[in-house]
Amino acid sequence: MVAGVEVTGEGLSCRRGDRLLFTDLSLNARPGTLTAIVGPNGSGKTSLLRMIAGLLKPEAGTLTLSTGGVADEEPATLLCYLGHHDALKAQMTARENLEFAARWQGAVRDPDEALARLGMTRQADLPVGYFSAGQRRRTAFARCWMVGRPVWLLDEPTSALDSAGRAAVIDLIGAHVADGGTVIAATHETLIAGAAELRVA
Amino acid sequence: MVAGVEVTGEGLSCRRGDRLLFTDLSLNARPGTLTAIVGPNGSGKTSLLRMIAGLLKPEAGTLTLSTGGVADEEPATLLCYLGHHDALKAQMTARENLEFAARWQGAVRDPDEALARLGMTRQADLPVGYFSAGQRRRTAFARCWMVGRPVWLLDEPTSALDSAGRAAVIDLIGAHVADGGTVIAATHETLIAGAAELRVA
Amino acid sequence: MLRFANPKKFLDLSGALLPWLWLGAIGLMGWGLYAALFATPADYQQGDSVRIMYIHVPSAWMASFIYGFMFIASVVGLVWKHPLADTAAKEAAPIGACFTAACLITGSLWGKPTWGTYWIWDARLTSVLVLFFLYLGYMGVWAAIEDRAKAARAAAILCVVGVINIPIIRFSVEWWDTLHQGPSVVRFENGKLAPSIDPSMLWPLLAVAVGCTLLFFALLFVRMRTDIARRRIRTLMTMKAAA
Amino acid sequence: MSAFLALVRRDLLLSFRIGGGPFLGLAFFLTVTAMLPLGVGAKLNLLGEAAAGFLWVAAALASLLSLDRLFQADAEDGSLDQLALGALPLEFAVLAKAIAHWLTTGLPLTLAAPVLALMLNMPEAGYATLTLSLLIGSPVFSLAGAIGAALTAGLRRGGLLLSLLVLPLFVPVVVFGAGAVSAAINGFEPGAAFLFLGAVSLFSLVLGPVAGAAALRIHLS
Amino acid sequence: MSAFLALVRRDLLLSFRIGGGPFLGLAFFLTVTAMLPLGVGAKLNLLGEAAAGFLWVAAALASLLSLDRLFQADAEDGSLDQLALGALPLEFAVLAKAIAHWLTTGLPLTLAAPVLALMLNMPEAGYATLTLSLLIGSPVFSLAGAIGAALTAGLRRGGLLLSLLVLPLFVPVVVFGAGAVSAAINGFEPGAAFLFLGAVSLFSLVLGPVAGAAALRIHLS
Ligand code: HEM
Ligand SMILES: Nc1ncnc2c1ncn2[C@@H]1O[C@H](COP(=O)(O)OP(=O)(O)OP(=O)(O)O)[C@@H](O)[C@H]1O
Ligand SMILES: Nc1ncnc2c1ncn2[C@@H]1O[C@H](COP(=O)(O)OP(=O)(O)OP(=O)(O)O)[C@@H](O)[C@H]1O
Ligand SMILES: [Mg+2]
Ligand SMILES: [Mg+2]
Repeated sequence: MVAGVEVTGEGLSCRRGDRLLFTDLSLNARPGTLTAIVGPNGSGKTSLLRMIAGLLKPEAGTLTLSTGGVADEEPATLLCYLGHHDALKAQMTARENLEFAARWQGAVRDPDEALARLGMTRQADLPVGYFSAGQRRRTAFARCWMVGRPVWLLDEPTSALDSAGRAAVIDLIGAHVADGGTVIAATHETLIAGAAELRVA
Repeated sequence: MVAGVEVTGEGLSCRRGDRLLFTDLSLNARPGTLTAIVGPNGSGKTSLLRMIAGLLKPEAGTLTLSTGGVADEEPATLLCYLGHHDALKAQMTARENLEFAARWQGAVRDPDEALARLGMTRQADLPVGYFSAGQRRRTAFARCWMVGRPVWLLDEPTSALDSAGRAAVIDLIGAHVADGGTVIAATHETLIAGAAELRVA
Repeated sequence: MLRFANPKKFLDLSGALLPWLWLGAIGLMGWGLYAALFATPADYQQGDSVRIMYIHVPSAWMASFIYGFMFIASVVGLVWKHPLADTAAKEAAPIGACFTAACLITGSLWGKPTWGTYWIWDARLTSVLVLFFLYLGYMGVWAAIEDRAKAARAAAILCVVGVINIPIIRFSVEWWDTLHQGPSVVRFENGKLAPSIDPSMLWPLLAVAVGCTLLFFALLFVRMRTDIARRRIRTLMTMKAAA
Repeated sequence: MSAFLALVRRDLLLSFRIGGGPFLGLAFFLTVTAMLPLGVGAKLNLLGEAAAGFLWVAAALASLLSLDRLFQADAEDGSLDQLALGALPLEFAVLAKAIAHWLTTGLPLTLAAPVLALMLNMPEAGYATLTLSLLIGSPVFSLAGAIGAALTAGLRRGGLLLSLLVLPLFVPVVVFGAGAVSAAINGFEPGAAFLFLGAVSLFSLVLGPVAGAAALRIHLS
Repeated sequence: MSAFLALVRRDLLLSFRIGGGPFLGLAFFLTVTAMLPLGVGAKLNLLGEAAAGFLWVAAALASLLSLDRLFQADAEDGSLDQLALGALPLEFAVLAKAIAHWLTTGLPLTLAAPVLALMLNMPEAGYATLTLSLLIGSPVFSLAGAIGAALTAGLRRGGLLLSLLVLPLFVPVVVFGAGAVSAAINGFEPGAAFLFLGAVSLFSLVLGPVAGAAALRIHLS
């Protein structure tokens, strides 16, 4: 059981350049739920996720991560973020990439187990530069699972994945949610039936 | 009506590192058809596409592009390739990117029209570095359509696209096929019902 | 040339030649060095340090010669896609690097008594150093690319491009005024090649030089045979793994 | 601490695998020392007097020209986001990356300095001072340089801005560093110059990470 | 032709937007010339004699240190594939990119050379020769350098290899270039050196694109 963290946003608005992507957006993601951010291309899904991760300042509004009703001081250490970019170093092997992440962000699970869960055992010692698009994505998701923080922010987690990879990812998301985790995912497809939908535009 | 180009491969095999990805693969893509390359992650779909594009040498086997039964001398100028990477320069605007491609590869259509077809008119003068994942993908596909060569090699053309973008892409693929073009696409989803399937592993 | 294309023929031929190569190399170098160290007189200016010449000059010649050999092998490999030529170029490089290093080391040891310094940035010295780097770079390309065919092509391109350094080494003494000796073993005189050092020094020098050449081919053949054997083992292992 | 060292290690590993790590730095300095006398003409005594100056300028240049990639690769592939979400504040990430940068540019030069000085015919009295001054002073190039690199990561005109920003920080270090060596050669005490270099180095040890992290945060959002 | 020019233009545009184009090159050379006298200690006459050598070495280094990115950015973002599928053979792509590289490194130096020479107190007799020799010789750094850049694009230890590979090609140019200027200063005719520089330049104009494209093709597959 992971610590239940609730993500609350109120009156959020986001500006990129001179354009307001969205205004007065509210969100509430409780522990044990999956929230899907939906909207057309360029509507601000990625921007919203980055905002929650603390990587982008909201133009207006407030964002809090709270455990048991108490707002957290260091939100950055409560969450993991899987962006469009896989954030893997092409010159390092999959295992080396994960081992570094385990050191830098801390980890609750073993890198090898994480890779195995996504069917990447055979490629663990290959430099990521040789990977196919799907293998890369699997490795990036494996990192997220390995780090195992309560809040997962996922930007199109299943892109480039084949059906087996997609099933594995959806499985692990489901398990995390069942375990009391909070998952917020931006996606163009249905990940888990019954996910709450948050429309950005 | 574009010149009908037939793509034929016989006994192809592909080696990456010391692994054989596939052996003795044959393919035949006739003008006016869409061939979908399917297979799990890392099975060699991208590699096959690059091989057809002439970017990767087959370990064994032959590949020919022929117009009206006559093998072509310069296959590189008959095809366009949309890879996993969008091949867009972040510091240039969408229009500048397309204008360069039009000069370098030649083009049968107008950059602005191509951007318009994919709903990117409003972003045409924004540097690609600011684009969302879907906007980038749209721009890359727009380049392919603008260049307008007979053979299209598409690697997951609809990845990161919303439903409108996907519809636009499938539409343009359909039109090209109807027009006598040859489309070979690697993908994890059904693009057009009735596409021939080529399984790589 | 192409008759020796397949490794089998090469293995047979090199196997038959190797004993003679070793014999010739050891014999010539043995006699040459003996004559150089004990039988020839010391130089009236340089004293005994002149004896370094019998190593220095042949290794300087070998450094260029082996590069030239690699150049030809690379061209053959590029044009005729001949795997044996690639192997030859690849295996020659470390030997060439060793001769170059020997030339640099003996040269700077010789420099101390004659010029009063181990090293100066003179054009010939620098261009030999650069040749040494070129060998290292060539070996580096082979080491950096895992795919053998790709590595062979890349290294061959590098070798072909780098060959311009050879005339530069040869003529650097004439183009730039330097401390280093001009060609003084053989010279063109009245349109004829004429030796310009005493025969008692010339013969041992030539013997060592020819001996070094034979030594090079002996080492090269051994290395190539090892490489061929190593690759065979690899193929067998992968076949076994696949089965 | 283990997180911090892990990042230093990662950057070193990457620099090894991409460029050959400290050996690239060494090759660069060897190149400089090989080309200089040839270009200048082997007027040995002339070279020797100026050697310390050359080496210091070369160190500054090598840092300057490799700094622009310090954060850029991480920014492009999304790693910067992950660095910002680590267990340590971003300041430590900047410090770790600057240290790794120094280990592959400043340190190899420092260690090779006596050999290079020998090759450039520098008077022997200056060897120790040269090495010591480089050891104390060259971290500034990586630490203060990190501020510029962070400010310009992903910005348009990054490279140009970078030179303009870090140059004023580099020049005094070069002047005092080379000054210390020529003082030692001429028989003076280089003490004051060492004090200055040490002070600047300590100052940039604090300022670099703090200002660098602040600059990166702007860029992230 | 229009395709060729389009690629030159694109690379220039990118270099402008990323690094300030030729101005980055200028800033670099100004930095060097500003630092050198400070580092060497203002022994002006000593500087003046060696000025041509410094400028030539600086030109070689500036090219060397920017060459490793020549094809790498294109290889990483997939643009290299598109370049290979153009209407022109890959040779022209290499040539166009080398030209753009020269326009942002070699050319600004050539144009600024008289000013820099003045700053370094070079005897006036050498100005014209310096400028002309740079104009003729500096393209080699970009053209021959492109071979090294293509050979090492995407390789492990690429950076280190690159320096090893291009150094042998650069050294003779530096020597002859600097030699020409010092000949002119001392009242000799620099004609032979010009001939050599011109020959090498023409040679690399052909060899660079051909060998560079061959090397790129290896990496593509
Ligand atoms: C590290 C220092 C040195 C290097 C790299 C070097 C390099 C070379 C090279 C490359 C050659 C062959 C030239 C050719 O093929 O035409 C050569 C030949 C020769 N070197 Fe050196 N050398 C060095 C030091 C010296 C010294 C100190 C001496 C004695 C004063 C010396 C005397 C000679 C002589 C007599 C020859 C034969 C010249 C000829 O007939 O071609 N070298 N050296
Ligand atoms: N400096 C800028 N000026 C103008 N617009 C900008 C700027 N930076 C970003 N944008 C715009 O902000 C939006 C970014 O949206 P974001 O990446 O959050 O979209 P998204 O919903 O994730 O889309 P996708 O489904 O394609 O991933 C885009 O429309 C982009 O054009
Ligand atoms: N040097 C190498 N050594 C070993 N394996 C390699 C090497 N380079 C590539 N590979 C392997 O080759 C395969 C590349 O496959 P490719 O990119 O064609 O897959 P794909 O079918 O397009 O997959 P995806 O659906 O994920 O895009 C991967 O399994 C990868 O691990
Ligand atoms: Mg997005
Ligand atoms: Mg793929």
